[in-house]
This record gives sequence, C-alpha cells and structure tokens, in this order.
Amino acid sequence: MIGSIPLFDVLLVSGALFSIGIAGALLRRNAIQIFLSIELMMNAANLALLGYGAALGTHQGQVIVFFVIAIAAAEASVGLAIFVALFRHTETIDVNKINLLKW
Amino acid sequence: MTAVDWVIVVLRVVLPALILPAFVIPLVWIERRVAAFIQDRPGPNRVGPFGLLQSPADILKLFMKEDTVPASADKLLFLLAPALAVFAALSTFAVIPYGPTIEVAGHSIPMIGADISIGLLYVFAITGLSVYSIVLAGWSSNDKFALMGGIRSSAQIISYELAMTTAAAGVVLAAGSFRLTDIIGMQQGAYHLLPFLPRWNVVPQCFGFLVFFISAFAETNRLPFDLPEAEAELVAGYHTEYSAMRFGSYFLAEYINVIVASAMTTTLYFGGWSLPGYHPHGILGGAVSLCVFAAKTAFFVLVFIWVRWTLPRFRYDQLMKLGWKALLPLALVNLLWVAGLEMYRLHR
Amino acid sequence: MTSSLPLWVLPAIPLAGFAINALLGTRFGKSFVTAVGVGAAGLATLAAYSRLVPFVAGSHATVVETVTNWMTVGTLSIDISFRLDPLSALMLAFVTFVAFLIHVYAIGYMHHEATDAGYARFFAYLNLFLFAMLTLVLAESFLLMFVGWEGVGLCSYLLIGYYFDLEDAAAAGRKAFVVNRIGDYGFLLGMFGIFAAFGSLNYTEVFRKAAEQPAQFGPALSVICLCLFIGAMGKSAQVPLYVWLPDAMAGPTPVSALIHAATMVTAGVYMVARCNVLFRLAPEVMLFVAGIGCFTALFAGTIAIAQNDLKKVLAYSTISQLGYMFLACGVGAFAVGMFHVMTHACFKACLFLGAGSVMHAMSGDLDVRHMGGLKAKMPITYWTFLAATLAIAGIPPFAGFFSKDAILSSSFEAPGLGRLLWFVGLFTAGLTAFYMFRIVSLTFFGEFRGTKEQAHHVHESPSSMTFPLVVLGLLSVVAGWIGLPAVFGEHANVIGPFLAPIIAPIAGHEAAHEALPHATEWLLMAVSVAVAASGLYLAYAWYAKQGGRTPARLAASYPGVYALVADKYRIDELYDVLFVRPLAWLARTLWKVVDVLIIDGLLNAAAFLVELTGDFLRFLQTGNVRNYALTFFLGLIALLIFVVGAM
Amino acid sequence: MERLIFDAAALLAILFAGLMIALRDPVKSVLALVVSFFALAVCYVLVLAPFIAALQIIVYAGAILVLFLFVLMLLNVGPEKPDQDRRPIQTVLGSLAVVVFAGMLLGMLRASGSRLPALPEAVGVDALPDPAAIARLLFSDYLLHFEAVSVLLLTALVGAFVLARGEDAK
Repeated sequence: MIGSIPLFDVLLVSGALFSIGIAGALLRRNAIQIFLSIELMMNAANLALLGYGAALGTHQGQVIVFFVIAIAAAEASVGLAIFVALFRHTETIDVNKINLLKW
Repeated sequence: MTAVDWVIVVLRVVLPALILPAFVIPLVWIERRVAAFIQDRPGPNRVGPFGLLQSPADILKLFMKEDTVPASADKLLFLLAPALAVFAALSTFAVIPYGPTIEVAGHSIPMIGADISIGLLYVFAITGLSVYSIVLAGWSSNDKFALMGGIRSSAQIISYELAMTTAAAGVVLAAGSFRLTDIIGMQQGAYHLLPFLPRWNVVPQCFGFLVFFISAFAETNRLPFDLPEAEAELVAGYHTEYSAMRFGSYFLAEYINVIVASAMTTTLYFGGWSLPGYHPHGILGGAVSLCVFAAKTAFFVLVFIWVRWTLPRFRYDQLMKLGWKALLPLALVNLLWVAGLEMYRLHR
Repeated sequence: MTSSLPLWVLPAIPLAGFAINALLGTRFGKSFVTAVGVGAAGLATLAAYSRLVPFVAGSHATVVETVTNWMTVGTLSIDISFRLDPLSALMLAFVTFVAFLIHVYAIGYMHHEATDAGYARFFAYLNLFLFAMLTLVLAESFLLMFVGWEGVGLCSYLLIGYYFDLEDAAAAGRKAFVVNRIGDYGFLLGMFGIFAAFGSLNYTEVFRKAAEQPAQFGPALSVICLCLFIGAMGKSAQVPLYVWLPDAMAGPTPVSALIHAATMVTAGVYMVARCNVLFRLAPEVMLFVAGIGCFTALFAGTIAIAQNDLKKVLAYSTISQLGYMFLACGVGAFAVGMFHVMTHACFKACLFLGAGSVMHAMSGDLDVRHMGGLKAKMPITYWTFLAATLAIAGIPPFAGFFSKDAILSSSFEAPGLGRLLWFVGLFTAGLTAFYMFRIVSLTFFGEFRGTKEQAHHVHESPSSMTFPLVVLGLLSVVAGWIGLPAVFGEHANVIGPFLAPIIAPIAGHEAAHEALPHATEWLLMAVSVAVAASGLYLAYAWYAKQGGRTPARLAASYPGVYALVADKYRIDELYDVLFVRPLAWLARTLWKVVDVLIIDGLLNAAAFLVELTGDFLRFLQTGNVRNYALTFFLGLIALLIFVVGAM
Repeated sequence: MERLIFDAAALLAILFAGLMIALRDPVKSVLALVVSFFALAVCYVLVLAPFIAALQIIVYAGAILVLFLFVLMLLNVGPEKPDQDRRPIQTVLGSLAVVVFAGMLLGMLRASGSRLPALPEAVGVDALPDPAAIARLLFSDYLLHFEAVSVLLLTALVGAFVLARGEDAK
C-alpha cells in the first residue's frame, strides 16, 4: 500500500536534505562535490513540491518537478563541460585555487 | 489480506526471480552448442547426455575457485559491483507480464510481479542502473583495461539508451500507457484492413522494433557491440580483475539481461503472452499463455545467440556513429510515423 | 452621384511620382524621370479637372470625402478627409495647371543638370511639393492642412537648397526654413486655440459653430486669428517675416516660379480666406491684416526699384503683390483677394519663367545691367514677358488690372482707414508699373551691355520652355476677364458669385454693403490706369530712352537714401543684430556654461564618485566562488528572518 | 507499512546525503548520492509520484550522475587533500549559517505542523496514479514551458559540446 504519509514528515526530510546540501555547497572545496550538493538541494525541493502536490491533490507539483529535472539535466551537462574546460587549463577543480576573476 | 493472498503475492514476485537464474544454466549450454553448430564443430558433449551437465559443472567450478581481490582495488566497491549487476538484471523482470489475469478458486491472480502504471519506465530505470555495475567494476579494479572498459561501457549504454527509449516511445504512444499489461492488451486481435495479421506493434512499427532490438544488443554488451569487454583490446574489459563467482555474477547477469531483453521485445512488439484468436481461461489458459510467452522469448534469445556467432565486432567509432546517426534518427522517424497514425485514428 | 474620381487620388498621384523618382529615378536615366515626374503632374492636372469641370458646371455644392480615421485621442478625432468647395476648386484649378506647365518648363530648364541623380532629385521634390500643396488645398481639417503646410515648407527648403554645394543656396534654404518655423509656430498656436475654443479641427464644424454663436468666442477669437495670421505672414512673406523670400531665389527658377510666386506663398492668403468666418469676427485683426498687407506692398515695392538682380526684383514684386492680397482680405474682400491670387499666379509665373529663359540665355547671369536689347534675339520671351508686365502693372485689359482695381475699389469703400489704404495701394501700383517696366527696359530694350561670349550665346529657349511661356502669357491677358467690375454689367463678374458661398453669413453681422456708384468706380479706374501708365512711361523714358542717366543722377544726389534702398533697408542686418547674434550668444553660453560646465561636470563628478567607490568595493570581489555562495546564503537567511518576522 | 518504508527510505537518503558531503573521494561521493537518490525515488513513489520516481532514476541516477562519474574518471581527479589555505572564517561562518538555517526550518515546520494537511489515503500498488494526467497538463497548460525547456536542452547540448571540445579541435 502506498500513500498517507504525513506532509510534516515529507517536509522534514526535504528540509534535512536541503540543509545537508547547503552544508556541502558551502564547506566543500571540490567543484564536483559542490555541484552534487546543489543537485541534492534541488531534489530536496522536489520532494517538498511532490509532497505539497499530493497533499493538495493536484498534478502541478509533479509538472514542476518534471521541469526541474529537465533543467537540472541541462545544467549538469553545461556545468560539467565547464569543469572539463577548466580542468584543461588549471589542472584542478579546487574552487579555492580558481580565483582568477578578482579585483 | 489473507494468508493465501500473501502467498500469491510472494509467488508472483519471487518465482520469476528464482526461475530466471535457473534458466541461465541450459541457456549457456544452448549457446555453446549453437555456436559449435555454426562453427561446424561438436561443442560440449562429454559431461552428461549431449553434454547437458557441462554448465552445472562450470558453475560448480566457479563457486570453488579462489576469490581474489586486487590489492590496490577499492574493496567495498569492487565487491559491490557484481551484486549490483545481478540485482539490476533480476529486478527488471518484476514488471513484465508473463500471462493473463487468471481466476483460481475465487482468487484473481495477475501473472505479473507488479502491474504498475509506469512499468516501461521502471524497466528503463533499472536498465539505467545496470551501467553502475560496469562503471564501478571498471573503476574499483584500479586497472587501466578495466577502467577503459568501464568508460566505454557507460558511453555506449547512455548512447543506445536514447535510441531504445525513443523507439519504445512509439509503443507508449500507440498504447497510451506505460503499463505493460495495457501494451499487451492493445495488441489483441487483428487489424481491420489486414485481418490475417495479428495486431502486433511490430507491423506498423517495424523500424521501431529494429532500433529497439539492435539497441538491446548494445545494452546487454553482446556481440557485435561487446566493446566494453573486447578481449583483443582490453583483455576482458571491466571484469578483467574478477574471478570465481564474482566473474560468474557478471556472466549470470549478462544472460539474464539477454532473457529480459527478449522478453521486453516480445512484450512490446509481439503481443507478449497472447496468441491471436486464443482467449485464455483458468489455470490451463495461464499455462498455455506462459508457454506462448516462453516460446516467443526463447526465439529472440536464439536470435541473440545466432547474431553473436555470425557478426564481427564493430569498431568503437562505428558503434557510436550507428547509434547517433542511424538508430536515433530512425527511432525519431518511427515516432513521427506512429504519431501520424494516432492522429489518423483519432480523427477517423 | 456619378462614380467620379475620389479626391484622395489627386494628392496620391504626385506622391506616387515622388516615390518612384526618389527610389528608382537614379537608375533609369533622365527620360524615365521626365516621364514619371511630368506624367504625374499631368495626370494630377487631368484628375483635378475631371472633378472641377462637373463641379463648376454643377451646383457648386461643397463635397467632403472622408478616406479614413486618422487618429482619435480623447475628444479629438481627426479624419483624413478632403473638401471640394469653390475656394479649394479655384486653388485646385490654377495650382495643378501652373504646376504642370512648370514641370514641362523644367524639362528644358534642368536639361543641363550634370547628373541623373540631381535631375531625379529635382523632379522628385517637385512632385512631393505638388502632393503637399494639393493636401493643403483640399484638406478638410486644420491638422491635415498643417500637414500640407509643413510639406510645402519642407519642399521649399529642399528646393531652395537644391544647389546645396553652394554656400548661398544652403544658407538661403536654412533661412527660409527658420523664418517659416516662426510662422508655423503661430499657426500651431492658432490650431491649439481653435481646438480649445471649438473642440474640433474640422472646417465644417468650426465655422458652423463660429457663425452660429459669434458672441460666445469673443476675444479668444482675436488671439486665434492673430496666431493664424502670423502663420500666414511667415508662409506668404509679409513684413516682418518676408526676409526669406528674396533669398529663396537661390533655387532653380522653375522653383521660384512655382513655389515662391504662384502657389506656396499664396497659401497664407488661402488660409486667411478659408478662415474668413473667424477673421470677420475679429475686426481689429482684420485691420491689422490690411495694415500689414498695405505696408508690405509699399515697402517691398520701394526696395524693388533699386535692385539690379532680375529675380530679386520679381521676388520683391511678389512680396508686394502678396501685400495687396492681404490688403484685400483685410478690408473684407476675400473673394477679391483670391481673384488676385489667381491672376497673380498666372502673370507672376510667366514673369519668372521669362526671367528663367533670359537667365538661360545669359548663361546664368541675372544682372540687368549686363543685359539689353534682348527683344530681337528672344522674341517669344519678350512678348510674353511684356504681356505679364502689363498685367502686373495694371493696364487694361490685362489680367492684373481687374484684380488690382477690385482690391483698390474695395479698400476705397472700406470704412475707417479705407481711403488711406486706397491711396497707399494706388501709389504702390504706380511703383509697380515703374519698377517692372524698368527691368523690361533694361533687359529687352537698348544696347546689349554684357560680355562678348554672352552676346554670342544669347538665343531663344527650347520649345519645352517657350510653350509654358506662351500659355501663361495668354493667361496673363485673359485671366482677369472672369472678374470684370460691376460697371461692365450685372453678370460680368463671374468669380465673385462663384466664391460667394465661402463667405458664410454670420449671425448678427448683416452685410450692409452698398455698391459704389458707377461714376465713382469709373473714376477710380481711370485714376489707377493713369497712375500705372505714368509709372510705365517714366520707366520707359528714363531707362529705355535716356539709358538711365536721370536715375543715376538722382542716386548720386541722394547717396544715403539710395544705398539704404539698394541694401533693402538693411533689414537683414537689423535682424542679425536683434535676433541672430543674441541667440547665437545665448546658445554658445548655454553650451559652454550649462552643458560643458554644469551637466558634463555633474556627470563626470558622478562617474568619479562611482569609480572611487568601486576602488574600495572591488576588494569584495575575491574571485572565490565559495565566498559568493556564503554571502548569498547569509542574505537568504536574512531575508527569511525578515519574512518570518513579518509574519 | 508504508510509513515504515518511507521512514527507512528517508533515513537512507539522509544518511547517504550526509555521506556524500563527508567523503573526500569525489567518486564515492557520487555513488553515495546515487544511493541517496534511489532512496529518494522510493520516497517519491510513496508520495504518489511514481512517474517522477522513474524519471528520478532514469535521468538523475541513470544519466546525470553517470555523467559525473564519467567526467571524474576522464579527469582522474583524486581525493581532496588537506589544504594549507584553510580559510577558517568561511568554514566557521558557513557551518554557523547552516545550523541557523536548519534550526529555522525546523522551527517553521513545527510552528505550522498542526496546520499541514495529510496526504491522501493509501492506494494499492496496481492503482498508482497514471502519468497520463501529468502528460495532459504538460501538453496543455504548460505547453509553452515544455517547449521552452526543449529549447533550453538543445541550447545546453550545443553549449556543452562547444565548451568541452576545447580550442585545439577546430
């Protein structure tokens, strides 16, 4: 049997995942891991959207998540291409070392 | 839910998972015999009658061999990868219907693991996961051949998944559902214009079928697309470092994948368990349907074997070219064609 | 209602001609340009007459044809609509005809134009002018008239500056444009006033309201009329806005004939006549109009006496004649004014074309002191020029006599200052005869005074130039016969009754008009003929017989007066000191102080401030993405706290 | 039982998400995220979004994260090494901010906990919602968005190609 989860639980999980994602994005130095953290944050948001959608009895939440996933795919492809290009130049993806664009 | 219901559910789900690996044993024997026949030699014929016991003997051997783990390998992942391969291969079968819903002693038993609304998507999702087992095997071995095999494999699977999904989208479009029972349901009967033809999807979507079937070869890493384990270039590809039953797991997974791919082809394009003009009833009907399904699947498994021992291996760039420049466009054309047919059907 | 040509076609034809010549003219050579340009003018003329003939033969009822709605803004709704009534019919008749003749004339005159591009440009402008003029004449609303009004101004500017590589011509074009702007400003203000007062810009509605309730608008009407008249002063070159017209002679002669003599400059008179209902309700403005007209006539006439440039003399004479027309309007004789507009168009166009013919023969030289004795070499030019001169001088039975006499007798009848105006007008008529015959004598009689090459070169003009001359010369003789004075019989005057409907009756302003006794009228005619004849004789005697000794002696004995008149009373210099220099000084000051010092200074100061701030703030840009992410997230938290706190 | 499955899956997701940010080796980080996403997909099914769950696995686990792995293997990026450039302010401030944020989220959730609606009644496995309803929404109300996303994907495709091709491959 499927369903009848309290929305509170769903949002709690979503919030926890989002916080973890933020922690990763702020504290990691590896660009790939920062990127992964951002993906995680998106998924946390997706979970919340799905939870609300189910609670409100509409499909709109799923539609939004559908778009989020599509956009995440586009973002990932371009982002990774950037990393590849960056790595070719600097031989590193440590964001602490990539700071050419400053004053 | 009564105890009987629970038993039925367990049987529905567990039986295929248990039987499927068992089928691999004769399958290996068949493959070797067929290969020998094609190459005009006897093949395994010493162990047991017609060499039938050759495969069990091999498996026994694999179980008893030393299980080595390379010193520089990533232990956890190295051990995890083959298990993942078998898991992915087995769990695909959960949504494939192998017979109609039959009525037995007041219980309605659908002959399918789980009839879910996103059946086809589930299959693709699990197939997608199988790429991890290969990539992980390649990476965790810490071996250049294994790594190259893994990378090749991930590129190949991602590329062909696209063509495969697009081809299958034609079926989804025609059926209006991801549910595999619906897809079989729409293939009952015959065409209005061509009453001698069963209403199988292969008729209007022969190109879609072609693309799907060819992509299935690539997805299962079978010849002529077995580049991830091309022995002339990469020793044994991603499973170079594996031995004993871990190697056997990949072996097992490959054959299960062949069966699953054949079953999927049957379901999507050849009406699954259904036989034109036959309406199954009761236990007998279920058994007949199951046999029909097994026969159709077996046919495609044989085609897999036949192709493997007939065609040479592609070069890597040829493989990519075929996937992106021939199959994907063909699948798109097929999709457009099906869309046109549906429009026609709706407006008639 | 027969399916006659819609009115909008009339301006559309030359517009199409303009478009074709402007876009394609340079590509297909002169013969193509000629065919399109002259063809468009000819077609427009034919189209105009196809409407005019049934109109004149018929009931003369006003026709208003609406093409489409132009704009609707609040209560202001303007249609693109055209109007055919006796007034616009009269204008239409001679505008199209004269324009066509001058197009024909221009074929020969512009033939030596060096480049195809210049030739095409010339004919394109001429067609554009015709379009604008027809729009002006046929418009049913003040706004549409303003479109034509500005259009003719633009074409005037473009054509005066046709030889734009000459400093003089370019400057003259600018001057014409700027001076006209002053007038146009007046017209615009007048238009605003009309909209404010009547809530509409359509003739029909405005004039109806004004005629029905004259008392309601009172002093506002005076202001409106004054503004409108300022517009007319600019366009029709009245004192003090006349200065551009003599300079405008820098343009090609057909342009001078068409735009600066026959048609455009009379637009002011047309407009005043069109608004006669409004003007008649503002008697003080009427007096002003008459005064300005009369003064301009005299003033320009005196200048003309001392000029040696053939076209300049004609230009001042045009200003002078325009003064006559305003005089007529000012004393309430709008029909007479329009009559003079028409006759003037014929003989002044003829004079200009004749001058162009002479100029053509003299290789571009226009100084009458270099001419003389051209009568024998250019017979057609001579005879037509003479006919037009007699017409402008007011010798019966030539066209100018009837219209000018009508103006003089109208002013004689007028109450108040009428007699004074009559006297000044009479004196000016004498002046006109004198200076016109002066140039005839200097040009055509006596010995040739130019160089050998010129003497050798002098020849009659080609037929494309002489044909319009002959036609206009004939018209200079007969055009006046449609407006014979009452003494020739009850129905001798055709033009007066024809134009009568446009002088709409005004409630409470019954025209208590008594015709002059026939004897008085005869007397007036005799006086004016005598004055004109004496002017003629004096000029002939002094310049043709004596060879200019007496005038030279007079000039020598009063050098100051002569120099003042010859220098056109130094009005240009006066304007320069009064307006141009202060304005230039103001502009330069604004540029140096306000623009460079204040505005640019503020801008630079702001930029410097930004740069300074940036110099400090840029250290926030560490180049480290993680810092940015942290900052962003801290901001998010702050926002969250703010939102939650608000809830 | 569904509560049990949800709690287990959620716990797994959170656990492996934490692992993802804790691991120094990016490859293992990606794998931890795969597990986390897989567990999340189970959660999606339990909040009645099986279609999205399948998408989650096909697109995220099956494509995006494979792409990550692929890039990592291609670049052969090793584990993160301890850095001399420690940047303590960034670390401390960041940790603090995360704690504050998580606390605020928790507070807000608890404050509105009683007013949150419950998800609809449980359904059987065979009666999961049909994705056709989503398709109908996508191709009617959200058609423009759908097309825009298509164009975005195409643009990303070209962009990724151009970026990754490098200068030498002209």
